Amino acid sequence: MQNGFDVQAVRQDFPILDVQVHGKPLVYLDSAATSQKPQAVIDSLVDYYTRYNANVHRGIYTLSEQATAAYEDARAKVARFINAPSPECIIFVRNTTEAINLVRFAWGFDNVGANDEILISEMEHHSNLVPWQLLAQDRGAELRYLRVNNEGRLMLDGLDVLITERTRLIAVSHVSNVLGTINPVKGIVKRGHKFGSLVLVDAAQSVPHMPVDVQEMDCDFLAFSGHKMMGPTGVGVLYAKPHLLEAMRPFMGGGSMIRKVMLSESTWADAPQKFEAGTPNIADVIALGAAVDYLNELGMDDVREHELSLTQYALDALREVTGLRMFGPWEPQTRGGVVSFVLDGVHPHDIAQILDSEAIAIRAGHHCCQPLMRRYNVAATARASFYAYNTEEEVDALIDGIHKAQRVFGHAVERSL
Amino acid sequence: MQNGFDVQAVRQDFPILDVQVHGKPLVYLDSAATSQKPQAVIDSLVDYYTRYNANVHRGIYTLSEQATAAYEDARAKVARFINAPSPECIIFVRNTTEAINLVRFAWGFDNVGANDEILISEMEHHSNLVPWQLLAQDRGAELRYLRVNNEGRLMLDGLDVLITERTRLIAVSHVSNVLGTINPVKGIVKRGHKFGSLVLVDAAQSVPHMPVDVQEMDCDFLAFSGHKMMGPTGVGVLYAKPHLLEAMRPFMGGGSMIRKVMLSESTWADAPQKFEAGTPNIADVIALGAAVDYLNELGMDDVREHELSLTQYALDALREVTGLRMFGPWEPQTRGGVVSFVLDGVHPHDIAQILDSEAIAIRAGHHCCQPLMRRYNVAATARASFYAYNTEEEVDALIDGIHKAQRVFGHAVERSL
Amino acid sequence: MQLNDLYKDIILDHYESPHNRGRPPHADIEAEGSNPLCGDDVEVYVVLDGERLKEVRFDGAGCAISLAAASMMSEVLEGKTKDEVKEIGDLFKAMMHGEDVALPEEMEDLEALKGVAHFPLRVKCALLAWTTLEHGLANQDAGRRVSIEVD
Amino acid sequence: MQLNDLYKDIILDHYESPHNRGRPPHADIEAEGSNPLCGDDVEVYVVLDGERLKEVRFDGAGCAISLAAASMMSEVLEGKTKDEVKEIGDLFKAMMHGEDVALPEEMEDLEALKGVAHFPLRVKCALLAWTTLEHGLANQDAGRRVSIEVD
Ligand SMILES: Cc1ncc(COP(=O)(O)O)c(C=O)c1O
Ligand SMILES: Cc1ncc(COP(=O)(O)O)c(C=O)c1O
Repeated sequence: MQNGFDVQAVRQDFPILDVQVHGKPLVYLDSAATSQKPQAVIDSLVDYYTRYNANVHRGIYTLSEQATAAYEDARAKVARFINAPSPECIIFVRNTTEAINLVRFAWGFDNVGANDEILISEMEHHSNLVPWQLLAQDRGAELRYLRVNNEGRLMLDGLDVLITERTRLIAVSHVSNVLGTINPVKGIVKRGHKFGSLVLVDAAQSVPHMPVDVQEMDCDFLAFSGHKMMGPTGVGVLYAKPHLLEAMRPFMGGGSMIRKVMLSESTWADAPQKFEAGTPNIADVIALGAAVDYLNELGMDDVREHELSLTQYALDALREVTGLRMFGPWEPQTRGGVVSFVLDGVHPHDIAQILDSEAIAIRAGHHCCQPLMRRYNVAATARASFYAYNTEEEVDALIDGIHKAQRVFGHAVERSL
Repeated sequence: MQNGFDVQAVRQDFPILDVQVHGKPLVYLDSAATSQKPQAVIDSLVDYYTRYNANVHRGIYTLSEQATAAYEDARAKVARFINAPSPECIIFVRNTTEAINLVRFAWGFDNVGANDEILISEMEHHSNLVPWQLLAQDRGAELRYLRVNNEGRLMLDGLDVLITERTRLIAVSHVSNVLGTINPVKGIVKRGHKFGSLVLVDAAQSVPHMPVDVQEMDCDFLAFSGHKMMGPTGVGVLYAKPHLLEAMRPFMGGGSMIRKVMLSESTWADAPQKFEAGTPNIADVIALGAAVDYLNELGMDDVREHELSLTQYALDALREVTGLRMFGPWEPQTRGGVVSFVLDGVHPHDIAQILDSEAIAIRAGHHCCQPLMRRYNVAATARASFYAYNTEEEVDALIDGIHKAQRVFGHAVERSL
Repeated sequence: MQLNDLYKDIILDHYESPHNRGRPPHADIEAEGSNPLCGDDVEVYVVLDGERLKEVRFDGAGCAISLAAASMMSEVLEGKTKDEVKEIGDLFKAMMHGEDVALPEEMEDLEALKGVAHFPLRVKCALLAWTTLEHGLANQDAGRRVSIEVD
Repeated sequence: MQLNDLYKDIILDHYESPHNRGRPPHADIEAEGSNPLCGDDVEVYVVLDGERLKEVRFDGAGCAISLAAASMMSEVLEGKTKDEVKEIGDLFKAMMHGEDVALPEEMEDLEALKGVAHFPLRVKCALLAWTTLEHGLANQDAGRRVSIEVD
């Protein structure tokens, strides 16, 4: 519709959007938790299991060669999608969480020591917070926090005092899954590098929604999840610069990641195999490749444009709702399509429950960001998030649903106003 | 056919068995690497992605409730399948390899110290060897090996000297993926416990093929892969006794595994969530539940019976092949349906290549068991492995293929005889 | 499942105008319960008269279900003996797990929460105050405020 | 892809009756290469005459492709200068990666391995001896046997 992007045509590609909930058409506004999947991705899975399912790598027969070729082809697709210098710097893991933990174990243990510092932000998802807390505890290092201002932006002035010669790693999200804020990661990378620190970018909420170029960003590590970018559950990606992968110790030990195993010691295969122990999630990796193809067909610039206009539309409407408090920046250009809010007199869980009765799926809770909740002094928020298949009509439904929640809790709302 | 088990009916359930390779019908004899999938498992994936795909746990809307219920239902099915005392002792991971590495990190670091001992066998898959080698190196512990005799059986007499008061863990495979040997794990568990050692059983090759009862076996940990038991790639299982899970530190940090996250420290959810950080592989876990349903319908006793008779048939035929050396026991009752061999004058890779030209898929190589290869003084073996959908006709095709390989390498074979 | 099954008027009433809310000047039992995953927090205060719960009060923050359940609980338990409290609590838990239980007549308010059993994710909201009270009673001898985390 | 493309008679002949197999009494270059994942092992020995490879011999264990490739290599390189060896090696590698190359006439035996390019998993078998020799030449000054692992 808007920007020459035909959202109705896109919707045709997503069979789940025909589902009825309580007899009403599904309005899915929880893509930040997990996205829906186009038919092409589902077909890819079926095709794999019905035509060429076999274990990959070193099977000298046709099915295994086909599976291996498709698996490695998906790696090349993912590499191109984020403009990685080569497929070898793409490691397939389960999800963003595992990607970050891989860095914690395979890089962190050798590179973060006593009194070293790790810098993260207050808006990090638990998956980009707890691993560093644990690493800091294990290594006697210090975990430092970059604070967030009232508008939902990183207080970058703080960087000057927070980054020191002892900073080994800065781990920061590209787009916040609560505030929607797009963080200026390129600048943070530059400042980190000046102090000799590496920088990990949690791109779980950016890679699915906007063009991302790791070489331009110059980050050292980048993590994201396939299931949030129209791919299947069970596959995530770690990108790392090649020389880092080469120097890192392995993470899990087992089949495929070895070169030579002797009784008392072993040598390792080169990356990416070094970090992919055991039988990988072959079908889902290949289907992630199909998701990347699909996103490329939509065009990531257009996806971003569509979400931008939808977010603008939603913010305009939410601004009019009495008693609604929105978290994060009001300018759509500086944020992704994730909108968190609370309502006076109606608890977020009750909002989500009432919206569900209208077949509208949003999330309520701490969104794996308890420290950020504490920062804003709320126990939970309601959160709607958009993707390429969402429409302005669905935003209208959301607003109607919010009004309904306020009606159900009429007295409570009045009392609290 | 045999034993009232209708293998032709079973084959109808596996769409891939209709595939043609080089214009010939596929003969898939590599199920030990990964199994094929019945239509019910494929349908489960499609059903999930087209009807109720949503992130699990704490999403207060219908799709998320459905996904959560199906996800936890799969956990309960898997628990019943191996007779675990409760669903809470089932942890979903990617594969056997991750299950074993989880024990290495979450149990091993706190429970294996300097001069402690870990006992494994010479027939272990790299996935049940490299993690312990790495743990031993990290902790200054000693890795000991139980040897294998010429017939392919563990030399259990050695246990008396190998297990000591310092043994913290015995890690042993239930069924060897090269020799087929079924190891007497129940007895090993008993002897390990007498010395206060825990016992981990690598059940990657047993759970798919025979009834397994963890309470009867009394093992402390048990690991297996969904993709080898008709389930999708990307999901594996760790079973552990509840009190162990409770005492263990978490493995990966991130979403879902926490209770409360503060800036400087966190508390953990109870098992199984404590060990399932981040968005799980929802679709594949649910499909693994469908695979368990399917296997239950076949009946694990019947599956075992069918493979037993097929293995007997194969061994009888292989015994007649001149210049063929088989590894592992000759009595089918004491082994699974995995048959490894070498041929005089024809390298295993060349055997596999020639069999592929007949659409027969077998594996050739070290099968992730380099130390075992060295034990038998071979660089590689050829391996055929059977499952519920294989037939005697396919075994005949294998034997014909072996003869063809010998014909192609006619002179070489003669020379070496 | 109808929304009305969950948000019955009586529940909304308790949420909007809770009974027995606030900390009493003195309490024999002080317990706080939290569900960090929801962000819900509830405090339960009991003034004892021997075996009897002379007064039950609560405070905290949470969703409609958890606060209404706390309010109702405080009402129905006032004046009950500890044994009776245990009995009623077991009945209530059974009801929340979908069992068909017969509540004593004077407790029919609690019936209003029956619909919660159809919303598995909200059951823990309804149980938060009860679990907290139970924990307080079990640790009566602690001589201080006790706390419990549930999820 | 036909099986005959891979197992041409000439390859089987080299496998069954390898040329230049065995360790010479003296060698200027000794290199061993292994592919631990295949289990293939090859040793390459070179007797030099200035810049020229006077004699090339090999030994080892492996599949038909890797041993035939070693045997053929030893033949075609005999008497060549190091520069020529590099040139031929590059041509051979290009051929293994599916490029259409024109081999010098006296090397047409090598053409027999062209079909290997269609079997990606076997390419490394065909390259093992060549990689090992290359490594040996590069480390000529080491004054001892050198070894390399490839996969
Ligand atoms: C005995 C045994 N253990 C462990 C594994 C590793 O399984 P996965 O690759 O699924 O982690 C396998 C399969 O390859 C196996 O056969
Ligand atoms: C910013 C951010 N980081 C990390 C994650 C964790 O992703 P996953 O659960 O796929 O590991 C998420 C999604 O929940 C996220 O939004």
